[in-house]
Amino acid sequence: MAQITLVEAVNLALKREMGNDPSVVVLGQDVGIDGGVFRATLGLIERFGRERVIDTPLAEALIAGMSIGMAVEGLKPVAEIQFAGFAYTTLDQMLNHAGRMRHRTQGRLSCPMVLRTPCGAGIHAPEHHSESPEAMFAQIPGIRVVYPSSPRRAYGLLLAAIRDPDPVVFLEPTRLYRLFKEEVEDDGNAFALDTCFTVRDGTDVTLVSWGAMVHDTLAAADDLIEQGIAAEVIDVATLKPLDMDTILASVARTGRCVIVSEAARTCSFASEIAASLAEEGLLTLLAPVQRITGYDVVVPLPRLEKHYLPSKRRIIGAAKKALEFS
Amino acid sequence: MAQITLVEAVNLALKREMGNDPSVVVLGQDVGIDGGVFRATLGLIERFGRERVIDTPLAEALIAGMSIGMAVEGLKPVAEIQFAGFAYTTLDQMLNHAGRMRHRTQGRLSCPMVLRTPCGAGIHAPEHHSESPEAMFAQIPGIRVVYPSSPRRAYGLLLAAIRDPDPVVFLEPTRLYRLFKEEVEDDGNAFALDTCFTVRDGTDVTLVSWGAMVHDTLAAADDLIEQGIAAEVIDVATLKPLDMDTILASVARTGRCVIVSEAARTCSFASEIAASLAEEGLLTLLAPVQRITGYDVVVPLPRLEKHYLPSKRRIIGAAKKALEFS
Amino acid sequence: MTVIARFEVRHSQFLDEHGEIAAPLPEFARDPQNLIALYRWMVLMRAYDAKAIALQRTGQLGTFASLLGQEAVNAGVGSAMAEDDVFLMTYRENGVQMMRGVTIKELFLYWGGDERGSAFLTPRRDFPICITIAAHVTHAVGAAYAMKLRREPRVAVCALGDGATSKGDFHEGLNAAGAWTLPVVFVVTNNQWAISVPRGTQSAARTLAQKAIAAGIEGLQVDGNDVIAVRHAMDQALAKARGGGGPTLIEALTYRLSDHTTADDATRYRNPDEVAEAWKNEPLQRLRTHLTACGAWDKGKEDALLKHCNEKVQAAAQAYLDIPAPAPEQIFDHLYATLPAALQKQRAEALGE
Amino acid sequence: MTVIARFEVRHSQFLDEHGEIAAPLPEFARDPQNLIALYRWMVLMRAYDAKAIALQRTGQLGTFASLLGQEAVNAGVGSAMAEDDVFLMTYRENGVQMMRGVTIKELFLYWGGDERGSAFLTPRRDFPICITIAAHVTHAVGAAYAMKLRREPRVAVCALGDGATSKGDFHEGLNAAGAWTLPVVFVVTNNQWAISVPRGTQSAARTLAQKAIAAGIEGLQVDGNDVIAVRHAMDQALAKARGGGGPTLIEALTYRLSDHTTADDATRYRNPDEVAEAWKNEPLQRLRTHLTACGAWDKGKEDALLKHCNEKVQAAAQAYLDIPAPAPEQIFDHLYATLPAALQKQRAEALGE
Ligand SMILES: Cc1ncc(C[n+]2csc(CCOP(=O)(O)OP(=O)(O)O)c2C)c(N)n1
Ligand SMILES: Cc1ncc(C[n+]2csc(CCOP(=O)(O)OP(=O)(O)O)c2C)c(N)n1
Ligand SMILES: [Mg+2]
Ligand SMILES: [Mg+2]
Repeated sequence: MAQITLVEAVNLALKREMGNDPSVVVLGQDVGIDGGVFRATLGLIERFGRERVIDTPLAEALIAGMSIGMAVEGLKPVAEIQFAGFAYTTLDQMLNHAGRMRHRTQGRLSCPMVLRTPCGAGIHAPEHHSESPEAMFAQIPGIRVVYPSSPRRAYGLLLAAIRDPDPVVFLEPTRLYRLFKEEVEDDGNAFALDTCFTVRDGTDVTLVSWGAMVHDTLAAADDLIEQGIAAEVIDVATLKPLDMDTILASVARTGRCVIVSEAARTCSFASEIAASLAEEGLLTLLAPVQRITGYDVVVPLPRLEKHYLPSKRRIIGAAKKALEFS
Repeated sequence: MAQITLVEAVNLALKREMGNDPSVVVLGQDVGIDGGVFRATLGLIERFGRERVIDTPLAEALIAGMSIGMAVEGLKPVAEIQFAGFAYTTLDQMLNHAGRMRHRTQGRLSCPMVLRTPCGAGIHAPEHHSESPEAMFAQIPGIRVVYPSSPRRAYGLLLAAIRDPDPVVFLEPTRLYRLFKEEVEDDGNAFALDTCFTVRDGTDVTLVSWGAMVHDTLAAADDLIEQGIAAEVIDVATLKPLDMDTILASVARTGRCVIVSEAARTCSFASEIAASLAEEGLLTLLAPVQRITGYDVVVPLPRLEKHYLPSKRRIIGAAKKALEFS
Repeated sequence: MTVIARFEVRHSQFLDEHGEIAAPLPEFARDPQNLIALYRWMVLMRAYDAKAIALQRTGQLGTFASLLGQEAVNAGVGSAMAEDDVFLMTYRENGVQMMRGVTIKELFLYWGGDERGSAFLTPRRDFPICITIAAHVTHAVGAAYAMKLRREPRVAVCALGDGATSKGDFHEGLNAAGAWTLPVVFVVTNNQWAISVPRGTQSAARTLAQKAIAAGIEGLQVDGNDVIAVRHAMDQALAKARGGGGPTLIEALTYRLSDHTTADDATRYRNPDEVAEAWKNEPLQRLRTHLTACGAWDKGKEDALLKHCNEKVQAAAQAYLDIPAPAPEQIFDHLYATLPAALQKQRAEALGE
Repeated sequence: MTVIARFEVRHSQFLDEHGEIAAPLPEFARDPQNLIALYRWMVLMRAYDAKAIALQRTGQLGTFASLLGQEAVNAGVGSAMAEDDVFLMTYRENGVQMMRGVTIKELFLYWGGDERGSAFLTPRRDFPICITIAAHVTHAVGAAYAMKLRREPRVAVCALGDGATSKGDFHEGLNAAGAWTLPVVFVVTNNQWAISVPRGTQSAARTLAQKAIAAGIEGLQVDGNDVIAVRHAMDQALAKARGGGGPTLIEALTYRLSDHTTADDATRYRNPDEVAEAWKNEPLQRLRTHLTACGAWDKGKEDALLKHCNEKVQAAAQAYLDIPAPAPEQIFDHLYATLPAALQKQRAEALGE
């Protein structure tokens, strides 16, 4: 077992599955000899050749659309969109075609593809390189949205995504790509695609998060415990379909919930969870739900991005506020 | 004062504002001699000429992108996307450019454009012609989203949208285009772009809706009153920025809220409102919030669409259920 | 200024609009029986089209897009393709679909607003009708990539309209097909109109065939009302693709004799003289003239064929009308391979209604 | 088969890579003073570029995209445009921006991750740098439409890369510009690479100039390391556009001598021999050779110029570093003309932090 980073775990899962299954192909901009701008596809072209590791022309709608064509024709394409800010041009294909192929043909055809893209702010990147588009994808019927926050989860969930018979959007937190290492066994075991991870147990308040913010949330939980507050932390990870049961069960115990996400607030995935709580968990809530999210502004350029990202302080403040109600 | 339909009201506002302001231009597919597939732009080309009423090539990203270019250069483009199902390819331009132009240049440039598109199911249209994409647009910082549900509101809100100095996405419910007429005075008066309309007063439960579903909601309220239940009905109409105050004030009085929308549920605008209630209105809620929405499925082809659209029965059921709590 | 590249666009026609031979016929067209086979399909398409419009006008079908006038393009494409090639189409290629094995009943189901109309098993791997213009061009590229990767002698054939050539996906797909020398044939059915927008408003390009030059691939124009020209160009393009020679773009010049769809009224924007002129050029008459001149066709055969086609279409219509409505919960079917728990709840909600 | 259309792509060069005159010089280039003015800009661009990279390497600037090797394209475009034309650019046209009045301090601000870097007032109507590849091609079409509608003798100039020509927006914009005969000039800076993807992988088209044929507009190729060729082609294209003659696409052949950005390491994917070869062809040397041969330039002038440019860039860097950080609440500024109530709450939330 090796200690590896999240981006290495992505790479490991890709290698594993390309080795297992000759129908898996990888495509995108610079995924070949360059190994991807984040090196997620490093070494693949040497091992699996130019035909299965495909540098595409600079065209994201093409990347999504041809993945659909490949998937319908029996391949299992894993497409990389270089940054999430360039993924909006794939929405049309994902929504109007990928998510519909199976239903539209009543099961005659299907679309087992994965669309991977690095997401999120906090790496001092230029404009359009810090986006969090999970809610746009999560709106699409017929697809799955996955967003791991650790090397192990990245490995197990990416294997699951590639093996899944339906289209999966796989979001990778750039801020965590190299932030820390974890032991990941290359055992080929896939995780379930519809179960949240409870990453810390607690009884006082439920903190729900996904992607890079899981780490700030865990850090907040560390601080809170020192102040005598035991926070339960849930990493949603598989956003769509959403495992609301795990969240509801936790909130039933704690009575309090703070949802932490860096995406702008309006119609975000944080809103979705808060809405489900208002609908299904209201009677167990002892305090208002709080969304600690990015503001409804353009993700700022590097100089101000830290003022946009939810801070540990905001998370702690929200948890404490939740506990003021009784 | 004339009795006119919603689509005629759109047409009236376009005529009015093109007459008022020579910088207003209309562009889109078939908006010229054909007058638009729904006839929203009827008669404009005859009155204002081919240079201001522009039949574009078949390219939606172009329509959005060139509108941005026009707006920055001082025109006020009002673009039509033929059906909302073809508007997903405009998201990239609206999010990465329209919504950012002013902020990105710190006020040096701006983007006063309107993107109009017919929305919603219920007219037995082919695939992709019945979409409800309001939440995708509502996620975008820097833009406004407006969705009228009556001829009068369509007229006043469209005038406001065209005059607004920032980009506005203007969604028009096809199901209501010709469903009923209303007296609309062509007085050139614009409505405010950030105030919900309380279209029916009531004390027992708050029903919140927008677009075509406002009418089913009103019909449900009619039935409810016969059963002794007084529902307050709010037409959100200006979705983004959202006037949550009006909704919160109503729910503070009724203690109960049902949100009715035909869009698929996950990360929908219904979720946004429910989330805000969970956050800001929890202490006034006497019953769980309910989202009566489309299911998280592909909008069905005509033969099954009625099973997808929230029915009056479902709305009534939800209102009654809300009242069972005490 | 040095000239560093030169390009030409060629046009091909074998039967002119009077049914006269304009160029030496290709091999297959020298046997009238082959042409009669094509003609029979074209007549069936027209009968189908008329029936579909009749059903729509009487409220028994949803919005329908007629292929009137485009029978030669359909027959040329449909007859040239091999069974295990893959077809990616718009709403105006029902003729090709029929020839590939989709039943007329299934086509009516589709236009009747029933998903089961795209559930046809023959041709097993053909894509469903693509309504969002040009999106399927990129699907064709992906499908062709898969074929090439697996070293299969198969071809993806992608049909689209003149309007579709203005769209970004068209360009992205064409360019990629060229870059990878993929086995794909793009058929641009230039019927002169995209709803109310005439071909000249769509682009300043003199021909649509020349769009291929941007992608570095071969482009040519054919008389799309001459089934021999369409079929011949398809034969060559398919052979080239199968042999590893890469993509071809074929612009087939024809005319949309009908309204855009049954929801459209073309008299609002189109000169009736232009339509009358176009009728003189329609594809069935010209082929019939030629076959008659060859002595291979006569009034008796024509009448029998019309009767046969009408009966066939009528029977299909009846079979369509007899199919029970789909169950409401079908809206949840096949959305995922296995319905996720979250959706099972919603399905129960819907059934509870 | 009849040939129905023919096209040619031409290439132009005035100064070859040895600084020798390859074709009779256009009028403006016969006066060495004009060329010296261009040369001075090119040297300033190179000094700026070196400073930006130094700032980035020392943690004082964000990711930076170098224009090393592309100075001639920048100078040719920047010098040809009129003040009230509009420029729409990528991240690799900082040279044009300088020539149009954007200060070096503002450019550093931009790359320093500060929105105020796009708030420049001169040139008032130029668009901000477009990072999403090719999206600005459609903006250029809209801007040009506005100019044409108002009968202004202005032109929109849109610069993009070789990689950008694969994108749908490029095609949609180009086609529309042709359809409406708009006053717009597209400059495709073909620097042979799109990050790690070489030009040949991007498209099977022999030239990128021929992409214009698909749109029915004029396309030509110039030696992009020959500032005279770039400037001359721009002069002609701008005059044509101003005169109502419509759009032109200019492919400028050059080479990206640097890494893609400071976040990239081109040695991973690019042969050093190719880069060494390209250095022989770089644009400053060739112009200097020519000017020296004309007797208009010498070592003394060169040294003085280098000193001047370095000082200028140094002063700008200092001015940039001295600017106080923006206030946190700036993230809410100018999002809308007037901040909506809903956002005022969020702003208060942020300030409360
Ligand atoms: C992306 C997209 N935009 C708009 C439409 C609406 N629409 C349907 S058909 C059509 C015209 C298509 O013209 P063309 O490609 O020439 O095909 P034809 O209808 O002539 O066969 C339009 C604009 C659509 N279906 N998809
Ligand atoms: C739509 C989009 N996709 C991907 C990227 C990431 N990216 C930035 S630059 C670049 C390559 C651009 O190549 P080219 O157009 O040749 O311009 P150059 O960098 O050579 O100047 C890519 C893929 C982007 N900025 N926008
Ligand atoms: Mg057409
Ligand atoms: Mg390049």
